[in-house]
Amino acid sequence: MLSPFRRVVGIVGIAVVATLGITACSAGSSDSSASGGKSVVVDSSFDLKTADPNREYETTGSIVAKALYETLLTFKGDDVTKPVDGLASYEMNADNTVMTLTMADGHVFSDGTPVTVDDAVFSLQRVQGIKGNPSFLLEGITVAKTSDTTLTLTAATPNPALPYILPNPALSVVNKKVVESNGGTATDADGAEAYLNGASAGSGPYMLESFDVASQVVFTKNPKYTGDAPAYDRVVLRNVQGPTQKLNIQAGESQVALDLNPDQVAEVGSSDVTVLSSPSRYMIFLLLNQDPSVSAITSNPDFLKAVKAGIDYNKIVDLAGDGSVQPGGFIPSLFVGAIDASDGNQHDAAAAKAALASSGYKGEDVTLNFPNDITVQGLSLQSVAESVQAQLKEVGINIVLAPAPVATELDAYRNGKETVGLWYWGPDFPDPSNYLAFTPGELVGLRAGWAAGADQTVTDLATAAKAAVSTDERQSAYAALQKAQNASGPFVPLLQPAQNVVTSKSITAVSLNPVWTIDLAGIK
Amino acid sequence: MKTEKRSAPAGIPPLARYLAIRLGVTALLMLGVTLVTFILTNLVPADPVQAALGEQAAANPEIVAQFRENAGLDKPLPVQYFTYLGHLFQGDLGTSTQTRTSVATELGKAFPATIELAVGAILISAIIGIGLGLWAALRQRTFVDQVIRVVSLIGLSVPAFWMALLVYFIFFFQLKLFPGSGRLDPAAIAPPHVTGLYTVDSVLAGQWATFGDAVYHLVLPASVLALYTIGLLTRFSRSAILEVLDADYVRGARAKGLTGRTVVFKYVLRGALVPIITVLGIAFGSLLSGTVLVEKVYSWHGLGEYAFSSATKLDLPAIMGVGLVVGIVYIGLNFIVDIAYGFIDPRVRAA
Amino acid sequence: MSQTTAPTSRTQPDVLAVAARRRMRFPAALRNPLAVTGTAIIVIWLLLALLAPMISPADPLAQDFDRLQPPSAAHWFGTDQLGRDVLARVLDGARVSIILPLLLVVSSLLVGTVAGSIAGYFGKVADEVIMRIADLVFAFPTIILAMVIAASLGPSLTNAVIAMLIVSWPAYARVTRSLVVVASRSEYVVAGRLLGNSPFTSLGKDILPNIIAPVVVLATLDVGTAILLLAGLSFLGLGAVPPTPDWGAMVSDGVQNFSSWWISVFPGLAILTVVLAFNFLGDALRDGLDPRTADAVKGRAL
Amino acid sequence: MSTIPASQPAASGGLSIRDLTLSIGRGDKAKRILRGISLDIPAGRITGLAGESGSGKTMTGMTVLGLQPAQATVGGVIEFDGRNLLELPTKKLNTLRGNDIAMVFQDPTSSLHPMLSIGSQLTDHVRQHTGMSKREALERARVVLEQVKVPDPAGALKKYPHQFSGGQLQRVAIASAIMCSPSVLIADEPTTALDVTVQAGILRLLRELCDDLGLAILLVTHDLGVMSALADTIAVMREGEIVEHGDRFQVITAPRDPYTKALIDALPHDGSAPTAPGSTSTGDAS
Repeated sequence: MLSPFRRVVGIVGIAVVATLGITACSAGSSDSSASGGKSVVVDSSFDLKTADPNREYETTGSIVAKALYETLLTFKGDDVTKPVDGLASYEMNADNTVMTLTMADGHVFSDGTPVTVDDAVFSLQRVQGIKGNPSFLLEGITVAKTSDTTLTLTAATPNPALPYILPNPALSVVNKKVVESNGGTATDADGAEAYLNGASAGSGPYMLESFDVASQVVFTKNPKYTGDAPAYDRVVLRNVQGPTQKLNIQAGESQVALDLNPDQVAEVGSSDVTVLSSPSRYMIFLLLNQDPSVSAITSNPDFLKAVKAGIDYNKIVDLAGDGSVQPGGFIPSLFVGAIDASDGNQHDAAAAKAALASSGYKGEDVTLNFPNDITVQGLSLQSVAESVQAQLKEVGINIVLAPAPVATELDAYRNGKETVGLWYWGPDFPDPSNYLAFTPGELVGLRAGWAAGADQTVTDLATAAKAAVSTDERQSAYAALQKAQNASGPFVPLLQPAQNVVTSKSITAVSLNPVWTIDLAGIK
Repeated sequence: MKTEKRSAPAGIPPLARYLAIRLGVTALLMLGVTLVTFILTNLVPADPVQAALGEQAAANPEIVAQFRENAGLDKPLPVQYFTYLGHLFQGDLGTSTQTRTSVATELGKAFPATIELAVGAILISAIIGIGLGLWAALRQRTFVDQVIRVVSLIGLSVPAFWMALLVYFIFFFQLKLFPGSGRLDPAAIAPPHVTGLYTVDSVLAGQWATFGDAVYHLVLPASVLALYTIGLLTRFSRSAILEVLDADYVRGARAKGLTGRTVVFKYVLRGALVPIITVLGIAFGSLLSGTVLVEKVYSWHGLGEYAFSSATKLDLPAIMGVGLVVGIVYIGLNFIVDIAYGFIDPRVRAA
Repeated sequence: MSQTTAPTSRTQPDVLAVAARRRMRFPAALRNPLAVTGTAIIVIWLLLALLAPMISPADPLAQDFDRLQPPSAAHWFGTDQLGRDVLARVLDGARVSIILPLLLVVSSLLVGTVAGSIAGYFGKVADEVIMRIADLVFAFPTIILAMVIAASLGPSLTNAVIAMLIVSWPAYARVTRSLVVVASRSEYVVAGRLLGNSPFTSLGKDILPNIIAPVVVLATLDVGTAILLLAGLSFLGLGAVPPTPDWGAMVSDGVQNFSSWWISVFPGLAILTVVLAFNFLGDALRDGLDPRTADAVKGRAL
Repeated sequence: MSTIPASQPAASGGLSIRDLTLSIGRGDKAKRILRGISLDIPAGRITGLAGESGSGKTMTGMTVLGLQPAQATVGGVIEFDGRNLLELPTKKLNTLRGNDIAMVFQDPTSSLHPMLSIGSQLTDHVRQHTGMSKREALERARVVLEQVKVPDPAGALKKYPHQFSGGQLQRVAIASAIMCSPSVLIADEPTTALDVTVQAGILRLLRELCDDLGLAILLVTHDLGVMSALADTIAVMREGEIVEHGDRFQVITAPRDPYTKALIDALPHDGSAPTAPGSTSTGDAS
C-alpha cells in the first residue's frame, strides 16, 4: 500500500522468525537430565488419591505403596497362590481364626530405625481405625502385640483368606514414631496423611521424592533398604493417558507403559519394544437387575437367558484383542476356582430368540448403564457397551445406552438401581472367597437386586465353597457355584481383558503381580 | 460501551471510588459464582460419598457416616453452603473429598500449570496475531491480505482437541522435533517452588537447562492453544490498525517525514493498542477455558483437567474452588485490561 | 466487565452517529468469494446431512466390518474400533453436529435478543438484573461451566445443548442491549415515542429492524463456535450418547486408537470445514456491516 | 482554463506547481481529481487555494507532500529547491517532509496523536531530521511553543492533546509544523474546526510566521472569508481546475470567473465565515 511500510512488514516478519528461533535454540539445550544415576520412567493412567499406604486402595496407590513400604507377608513374583514371608513369618491355627506373626530381624526404615512389632501393630490398627477404603480388609479382626517379636490377628469367624489379604500394600507397615509425630493415630482423628503425601515413612526399596496426585510421583532409592537393591536409582511414575503412553514409549520418552489396550499394542510393533501380555485380574460383567420393582423385563428368567445366549462372547474377546479371554464364571483365570470359557455361557442366537419369545418381551427399550470415563487395561467400557448393544439388537433386544461419569453412575450401581449395568470387578485379594460378593444378598449380588434367599441353589453352593478347605475341594466347589450362577444368576461375565505391559528394549525384566500390578523395584 | 464512569462526584477520589465499586462488584460476583456452582453440583443425582469411597468401604454404613461427617455432608444444604462461605472468608477453600488434600494446595499446583500454558499461548498469539494483522492491514485488499484472512479464519475454525492430537502425532511422534507429554522432561527435577510457573521458577533458581526444558515442552501445547487466538487477534488487529491507518494523526506523522517504522510502531500500533489489548484480555479468557481440551491430550495437569476430573468425580469443594479461581481470574483480567488502558491512553488515565 | 464490549468506542466516542449510518449491504457482502465458498460448503453439508440415510454407504451403527481397517475402496474413510464404517458415521454425524448447533444458535439468539432488548430499552432494574446475570455467566469460562452443567445433568445431547444455551445467550443479550441503547436514543425512536407509540411498538417497529443485521451476523459467526463447543463437550464424553454418531465423540474414539488416524482425522476435518464455512460466511457478512456495529459484534463473537 | 501564469517567478524557498494532474483508477473508469494545476507558492507570502469540497484543493496540498492515495496516478511537476518532488523516491521525500515542507491539518484534535505527549510529537521528527538530542529538541520545542504563544510552554510539553482547547491545540500543531524551520507550510483548513472566536488568533499567527520567518504558506480553505482576510494571492479551484487566480483584492472585488463570483456573493456580509455545509473531502475522517 505505502512504500515506507514495506520495510516495517519485513521487520515484523523477522521479529516473528526470531522469536521462533529463540524458542528453538532454548529447546536444544534441554536434553541434559537433571539427576545423576539411572532412572526409569513409567507411564500409567492414574487413579491416585493418596500416598498414605494405610488409606490407599487404588491401583496406582498400590503401586506407590508397594515401592515405598513393606508388608508383613508378601507374594513372590506373580505367584499369588502362596503367601511368603515379608517383614514377618506366620502361623495359622487349625480353625483359621488366629494368626500368629513373628517379626523377622534386620528390617530397617529409611531413617535407620529397626522395624518393630509395635510398628506392625500400629500400622494394622491404623488401617482399621481411620475408617478408610482398605479398612474392610481387617474387618472383624483384632490385632494384638503378644511379645517383643510377635503379634496375633484374631478373627471372630474362620478366615482362611487372611494370609492372602496381608500382602496387600494397604497393610504396609509404617514407621510408628515418625507417623505419630506428624499427627498420626490409629483412629479416625489421624492427621498424618498430609505428611505421608510429602515423605515416606517405610522400609521399602524406594523413598518418596515428590508426589503429585494429578501428574507424577517420583521415587528415589532407599539406601537403608535391606532387600536386593533395585536396579534404578530413580523412578518417575507419570500420569499419562493410554494413547499418549503408546506414543511416549515408541518415542523413547518412557521405558514402561502400563495401560495400552491390545489395539495399541498391536500398533506398536515388537521391533522397538517388548510386550508382556497376560490376562489381567479384572472381570468385566453385565448385570441384569432381578428386582421386579426396578425392571420387570430383566428380572424375567427367560429374558435373562436370552441375553446370556444373545451375546457373542467371541466378538467381545475379539474387540478386546490378543491376550484377553472369556472367563467361564465370575472368577478370573488367575485364581483358584476359575473355570474354562467352554463351561461358561455360550452364544446361541436361536436359543436367545426362543427364550426371548417365551419371555413376553415386546421390544421395549432396556437401558444399559455404564461409566464412560473408565478404561479397564486401556479398554473403554464404552466400546464393550456398544458391542453388546449391537449384538443384542440382532436377537431382538433393544438396548439404550446410558453412559455417565463413573462418579455419577456409582450411586445407582451400588444402590441396585440399574436395570442393566456394565461394570468390572478387581479382586481385593487373590482368593476366590472375594468373589462370594457375587452371590445373593452379598455386596455385588444386592446391586443386581439379588436378595438373600433369592436363589437358594446358589446360596447353598456359596456356603459350600466357603467351607471348602483343600485346593481341590475349593476348585470344584467354586466351579459348581459359578456354573449355577451362569445358569440362573443375574451376572453375565463378559471379558477378562489382557494386561499389556510394554517396555522399551533397555528394560530386561519387570515384576508384575495381580495385587499391586507392578513392583517398581523389580524393573531391571 | 459504558462511558458513565468518566465523571465521578466531587469529594471522593475517583480512583478510590472506582476501586471500591470494582471490589464490591467482584465480591458479589464471586458470591454468585459460589452459589451457582453449589446449586449446580448439588443438582447432580448422585452421591459424592459413593464417588469418593471404594467398593467395600461404601458398603460399610459406619465408614459412610464417618465420611459424611468429615465432609460436612450430613448437614442440610443451606448450612453446608454457609459453612463453606464462613470458611471461605477465612481463606479456606475446603478439602477435596477425593484426595482429602486442601483444595487451595491442589489449585496451587494446577493453576500455575494452566497459567503457564495460557501465557505461553497468548505470547505466541500476540506476536503472530498482531504481526499478521499489521501485515494484512498494510497490504489491505491485496493477495497477502486475502491469504492472511483465510489463514486466520482457519485458526478460528480448527477444533483444538483435534489439532492437539494431530500436532502431537506429527511433531512429537513422527518428526520427533518436540517432546511429548508433561511440563518437563521426566528425568528433570522441578525447580524450587516459588510461583509454580516452571519457566519463572527455573530462572529464579538460575537453572537454565530446566528453563529451556520447560519452554521446549510448552511449545506444542501452547501453539495449538494459540491457533484460535491467533485467528482472533489477526482479524481484530487488522481492522483496528486499518481504522488507525485512516486516522489524521497517521497522515500527520507521515507529513512530518517520519520513517515508516516510526509511523507504524509509534503512531499506528499505539493508536490501535486499546482495542487490541481488549481483545488480548478476552482472548486470554478464552484460552483459559480452551486449555481443558488441550491439557487432556498433552497430560498437562492444569486447571482444566482438575476442573474436569472434579466435575466428573463430584468433588464439590474442588469444583467451587475452580469456579472461584477462574472467576477471579476473569475479573482480574478485566481489571488489568482497564489498568492497561490507563497506561496507554492518557485520556482514560485522566478520567 | 461489560465495558469491554465495544473497545474502539474509546477512541471514537461519537456512537450516536451510528444509528443513521447503519446499513447492511447483504447482497454485496454475499458476492464476496469467501461468502460464496462458505455458503457452498454449508449447503453441501446440509444436503449431506439431510440425505445421509440415502447416500450413506453403510448403516452408521452396524458393526458389520473388520475392525480398524484403513481407508480403502470399500471403506473410503476406513472402519472404527467397532467395525463401523467411518464415512457412514461422518455423514450421519452431520445431523447431530451441524443441525443441533444451528438450533442452539437460533434459540440463544431468541433468548438473548429478548433479554438484551428488555435490558436496553427499559433500563433500570431490568437492565441491572439481566446484565448482572449475564456478567455472572461471563465470569465462568464457557466450557468449564458447560462441563459442570453437563456433568450435573448427565451426559446427553439435550443436556449439552441446555448447558450451551445457558452459556451462550448472554453474548446476544449484550450486543442487543448496546445496540438498543444507542438506537433508542436516536431521533426517530424518540419521535415515535412522542407520537405515542407503546414501548413494544417502538421496540418492534423502530428498533428491532435496526439491530437485526448485526445480531444475525453475530449468530452466523456463532454457529462455528457452537459447533466447536458441542464437539468439545462430546469429545469430553459429556455430549452425544453412543452409539449416536457425533463428530466430537468420533475424534475422541480416535484418541484411543491413535495410529488408526482415519477414525479421528475425518470427523475432525468435517468439523473444520463446516466451522470454516460458517466463519467465511459470517466474516463476509460482517464486512458488509457498518464498521461501528461490526465492532460490537466482533467484541462479542469471541 | 488554467491560463494564469505565475505573476512572479518562484522565489528561493518557494514552491512551484506545474500542470499537476491526478487520477484514481485506470482506463475509462479513472476518476480525474486534478486536471492540470499550476500554482506558485512564493516565500514570504500566503497563497490561498479556495474551492468547495471535492474541488481538489485538499488533494493538491496532499500531493505536494506525496500523501495522495496509494492508488492515485500523478502527473506534472512540483518544483522545490530545484527538484521535482513527484520524482523523488520516498526516502528522499521523507527528508523534506516536515523538514522543508510542513503541514497543518484541519482538526488538531485528530491530527495529533491522542496518546502521545506534546513533547514527544513535537520532537520526534526534529530529532530524525536534524539528529538533535532529546534535550535539545525539547528546548527547541519550548521556544517554538512560546513563539506560537502557547501559555506555559514547558508544562505544555508534558501534556497530552486532550488537555488543550482546540485553539491552543492548533497552535501546538503549527508549532510542530515549524519545528524544523521549513520554508513551505501547507495549511489545510487550519481554522475550520475551531470556534469562531479563536479563528482570528490562528490566522494572525500564520500571518506573523509568514512575515517573520519568510515562510511560503499555501492556505487551503473553502472559506473565502478567511481567505480574504489572510491570503496575498488567491486561486479558486473547481472540479480539479483552477478557475481564478490573482491578487486577493482583485479576486474578491472583481472575480473574472462566474463560479468565483457566485462564491463571493454567497459570503455573509457580517464578515464571519459561513458554516460549512459539508467539510472537505478529507476533513471528516475523524
